[in-house]
Amino acid sequence: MLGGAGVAGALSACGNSLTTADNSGDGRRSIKVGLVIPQAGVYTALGIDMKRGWDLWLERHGGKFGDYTVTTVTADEGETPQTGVPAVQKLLQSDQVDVLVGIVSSATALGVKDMVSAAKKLLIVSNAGAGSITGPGRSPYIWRTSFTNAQVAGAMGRYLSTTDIKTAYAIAPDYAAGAEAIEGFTKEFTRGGGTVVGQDKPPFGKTQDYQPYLSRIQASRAQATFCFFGGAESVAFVKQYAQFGLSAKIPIYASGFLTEGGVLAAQGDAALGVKSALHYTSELDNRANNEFRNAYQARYDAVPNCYAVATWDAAAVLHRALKSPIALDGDSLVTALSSLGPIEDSPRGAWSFDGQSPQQEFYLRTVERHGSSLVNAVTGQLGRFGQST
Amino acid sequence: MNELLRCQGLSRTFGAVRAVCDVDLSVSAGSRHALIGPNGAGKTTLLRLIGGSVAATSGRVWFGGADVTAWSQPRRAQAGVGQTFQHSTLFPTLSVAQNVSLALQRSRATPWWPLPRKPIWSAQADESLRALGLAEHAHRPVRSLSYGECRRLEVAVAMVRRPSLLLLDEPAAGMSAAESVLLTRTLRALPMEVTVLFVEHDLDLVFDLATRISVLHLGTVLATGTPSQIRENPMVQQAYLGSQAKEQRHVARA
Amino acid sequence: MPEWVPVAMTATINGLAIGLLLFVSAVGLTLIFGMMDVLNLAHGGLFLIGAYLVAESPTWTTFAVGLAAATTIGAVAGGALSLATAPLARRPHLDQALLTLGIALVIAEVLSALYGDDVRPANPPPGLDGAVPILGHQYPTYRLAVIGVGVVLALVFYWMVERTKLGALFRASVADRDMVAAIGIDVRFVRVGVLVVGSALAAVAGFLGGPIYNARPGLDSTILVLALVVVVIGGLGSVRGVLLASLLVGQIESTGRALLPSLASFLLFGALAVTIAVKPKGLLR
Amino acid sequence: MSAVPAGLGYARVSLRSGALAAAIAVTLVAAPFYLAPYATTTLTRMLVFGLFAASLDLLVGLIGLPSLGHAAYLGIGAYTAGWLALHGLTSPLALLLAASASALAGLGAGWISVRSSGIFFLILTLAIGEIAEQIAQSWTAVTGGSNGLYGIPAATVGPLTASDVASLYYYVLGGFGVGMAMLWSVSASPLGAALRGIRDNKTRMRALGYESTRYELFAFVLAAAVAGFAGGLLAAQQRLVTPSDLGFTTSALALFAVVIGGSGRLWAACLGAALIIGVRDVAGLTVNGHGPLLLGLLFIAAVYLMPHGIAGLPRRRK
Repeated sequence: MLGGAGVAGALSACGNSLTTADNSGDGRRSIKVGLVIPQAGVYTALGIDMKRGWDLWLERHGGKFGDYTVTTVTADEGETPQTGVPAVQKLLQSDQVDVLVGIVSSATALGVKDMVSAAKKLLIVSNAGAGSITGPGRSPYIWRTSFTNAQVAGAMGRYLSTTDIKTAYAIAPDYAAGAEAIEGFTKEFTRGGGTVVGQDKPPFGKTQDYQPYLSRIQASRAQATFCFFGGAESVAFVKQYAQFGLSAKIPIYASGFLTEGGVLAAQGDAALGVKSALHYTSELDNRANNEFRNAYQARYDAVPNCYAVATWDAAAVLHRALKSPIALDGDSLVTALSSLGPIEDSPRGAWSFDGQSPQQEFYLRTVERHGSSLVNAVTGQLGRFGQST
Repeated sequence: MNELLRCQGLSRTFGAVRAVCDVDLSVSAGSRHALIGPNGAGKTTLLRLIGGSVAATSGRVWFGGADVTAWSQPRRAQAGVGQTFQHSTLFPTLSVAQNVSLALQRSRATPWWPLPRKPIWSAQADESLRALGLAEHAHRPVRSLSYGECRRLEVAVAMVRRPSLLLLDEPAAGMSAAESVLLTRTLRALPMEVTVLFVEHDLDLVFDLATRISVLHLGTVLATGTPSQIRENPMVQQAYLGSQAKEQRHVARA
Repeated sequence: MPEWVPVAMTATINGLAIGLLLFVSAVGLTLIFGMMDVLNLAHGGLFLIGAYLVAESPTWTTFAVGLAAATTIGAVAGGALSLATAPLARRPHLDQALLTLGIALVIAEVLSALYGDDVRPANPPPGLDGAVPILGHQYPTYRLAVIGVGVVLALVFYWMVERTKLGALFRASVADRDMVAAIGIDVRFVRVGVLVVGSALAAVAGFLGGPIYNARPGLDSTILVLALVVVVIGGLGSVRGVLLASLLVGQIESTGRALLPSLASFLLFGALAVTIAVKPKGLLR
Repeated sequence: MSAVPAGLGYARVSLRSGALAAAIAVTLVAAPFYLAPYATTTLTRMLVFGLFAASLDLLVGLIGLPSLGHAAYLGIGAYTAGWLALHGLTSPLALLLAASASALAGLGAGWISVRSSGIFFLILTLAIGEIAEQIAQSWTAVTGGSNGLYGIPAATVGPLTASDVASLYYYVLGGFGVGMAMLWSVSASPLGAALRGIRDNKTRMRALGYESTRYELFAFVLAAAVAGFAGGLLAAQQRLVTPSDLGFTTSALALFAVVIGGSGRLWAACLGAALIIGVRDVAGLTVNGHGPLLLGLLFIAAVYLMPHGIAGLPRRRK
């Protein structure tokens, strides 16, 4: 670490980089990508999925974006911005990467905004779902290939309001993403004539036992429960929902993260029949996804999920942006991204950037047993939703 | 005769044990008042009740005309109650002078001053150290002092702020005969503005120094009077000065 | 019957289950602290080991084997902890806290290497995996069983600490360790014994809690904080205090959340702050 | 006033430690000239966390009260400074207001907590810290909720802006110097002497007329104020404040930085903090998520190999 870029590097703004130029002198071009994913803490499982999506894309495409040979530097995002921000800082200042990809925590994604803007580097967020990352006041250098929290919840709200269900109980953890989800759901559900008869926000990361809330849901006599949970909380919620006999009385309609990825196997039969909305499921039957799923299963002996797809697609859009050689500074890359048009060959189906975040098709998924494993079977199409809808 | 301290119906129980029980005590200003009695008579507890480090279960304490029963120990100390403890509580890593200075510092207007400044010292401090034969040891860290020197320093620290009431808990315990004489001389030389209430097993010292004596037994005051009155009180003789007394003296001198 | 009545009723019963589980988790911590002033921050790690030992769909055989394994591993870990902390006996509490926190981080890392970073589900053994109706609300049988086991363990512990010679020795050590040593009793034996029993209990609590909480990374610190709260509210080294505090915290986490959901985040630590502000040495001290 | 006797003097600064301090100061001031940018950034973070840990050492080392909720004051200071910067106040005045806000919070929390001690103090401060974090999570209008305050403008000193790596480093170094000077002053002051007395023998100090609880409260408030000052620097350094800044992990890391450093020595607390940040932010980022394992091993090794912390190492070598 000592020596490094020396006085000049330290005293100039942190945008200093020697690799931004078109390094075509010897005919070989390269790009250095910083992959920021959680490798420790509660989001580790997501980090693994994201890295798999990234690695798999590169493996299947010769490790190149266009003519650019890709070097990936991974840094541990950890659980909070306390580790996430230094990780981004290290990639920018020490590794001098050209592009950043990843980030699970919205707080981290929002927190590095100024740093990324000052460095004029492109950041492709491949998970974090806070609307404001790509909403008003956004940085032109921060794009997203995943979703927004309100988008996913809104898709479910709009669908539910078209069914016979007129009353719902909304529950999500007490933090920003939970609030965005409840808000997004409520907006669409009430617009379609539904009523949210009650809502709860259990303490985030500090709730192991949902019994008090389950009793309240039952007492509310709502026709359905809308919920937004992820990771360990989704397992606890779904299992306890079944244990307390609610799954037979009040069906769950959720943001798809509830049953996405490794948590579904952990929920087991308790998850059967849970309906959720998401922009992806491994069961999508299109050519791109069939190829993707087979490759993923062959490589990792696991079923792919939306976290892997978003990072896969981050690689895919970078590849498209670099089809023809350009400079690797943020401005050039942003210009290239702006003119991409629809991405037709994504495992999630065709999608495009609405502003700097995806406009994409949403699917109604129902947990079913296929053979020995549980899957999110496609049981409906919910239409296209963009950043702002 | 001007009364400085007065205890009325003072009691303290620890669980089921009644350490001090319904004690009435009056200490007049300028007196050298001794508390004597066998072990477990409640002498130390009574001193602590007066000093404020132990709260009374019932009863009242007046000091200088004010009811101080509800006052905290530091407040009583600020009002002029100085005290020493049976077991030395000096700061071993600090020097003799620093131990004294810490006591003096509290008399400043801003003892809590959070910025460095010149440490406080006073003529009274010099005098106290000199009187107790500690002047030439001022620079020594307390942990290098002998037991007797520590005992003397205890008294010096308690005296340095010229308290109006000085509570001494067995000040001569563990002192050599010469040190004990020095202590007696120092205490006798104290001006009459300083009243001394002390617990002591060394009866020679007690009868040498005390102008008044109270005898405690099982937490109650058996008798109070001048040394000669106490010497002649048959009840006291029976309870305390009899066969036990010789034993006690032996222990104290050992 | 107004709607909040069954809500409050089931929450109260549930609070009892959670509280008793918490008692089993925390009693070891208070024994260890009371006995030898060791603040054992690895306690949560032992709980998590126990939770990982519950099979996803246990039979009664695998359940019994798992329970025996949890007890054994916990006891062995306790013995190891007593060896590790022995050289620190005369050092400040914070050194022991630092050491046991280091051990806790290592345990978490080893568990994550063994079991991965996903949630590992655990279910009750057959016969206890159903639910019984209470006032129109279904209540899981397993949690009722936990109440039973918790009550039995609480009674056994109360009897052991208050009525047996070993318990008397323990209480004497809490009151004045040097005195016990001075009258010729080998405190080391009591010390090792308490760490072994306390750690085994933590693993057993984790095992019993597995089907409720599911094993996952991070559960160790969650449980540790809850157990610390219970121990402190109860007053250190007091079995009765820990029982009382566990039941109280169980109700706060259950009934409190059911009736005051908007304050849920503040209830636990608010209650703790109020308790210590009013009774600086815990409820029963 | 009579002549002060020998043995009453302050600890005099020896030539050797004076020279050492000067060498360290020069090394720190010159750092951006020989360090790579990310190393400078890490050092900046170490300075902030070091000042924070040293402020905690005022409690742990000076009055023997181990707080597990000290990050609350770091966070309150950081939120105050961050909020002020977002509303246009980017000058060092924001640091003072941050310190004041934390001091005020410390007054309330200290009033409740200094009456307890030992593990009760530990857990009570933990509870207050958790409540503070929860408020930061919930009071979205001011704190931005779990996403925190972001987009905080760079700190300014007159016409200068602390926006790039080096200028930010100097801004933080200046604040670090001021904060450490404040802590050192307290430690070397009559208050410091009284606090050490209370730590070692409360009964005696009370007998001398020192209202121990008030002194402890005063120290608590001062420690909170310096932590808040460090929080102001944190806001300037991260340009972001989130609830995790006042969470349990931050508090615990600071407490263990003090222990690893060797409590009672302000500089040692800084070294302990630097070691922890180094392990977490330099080594931890590149070991595929085994950062916590590294920290755990560091803690275990520190307990056995450095029984008196980093501060005890030179002593042992003699």
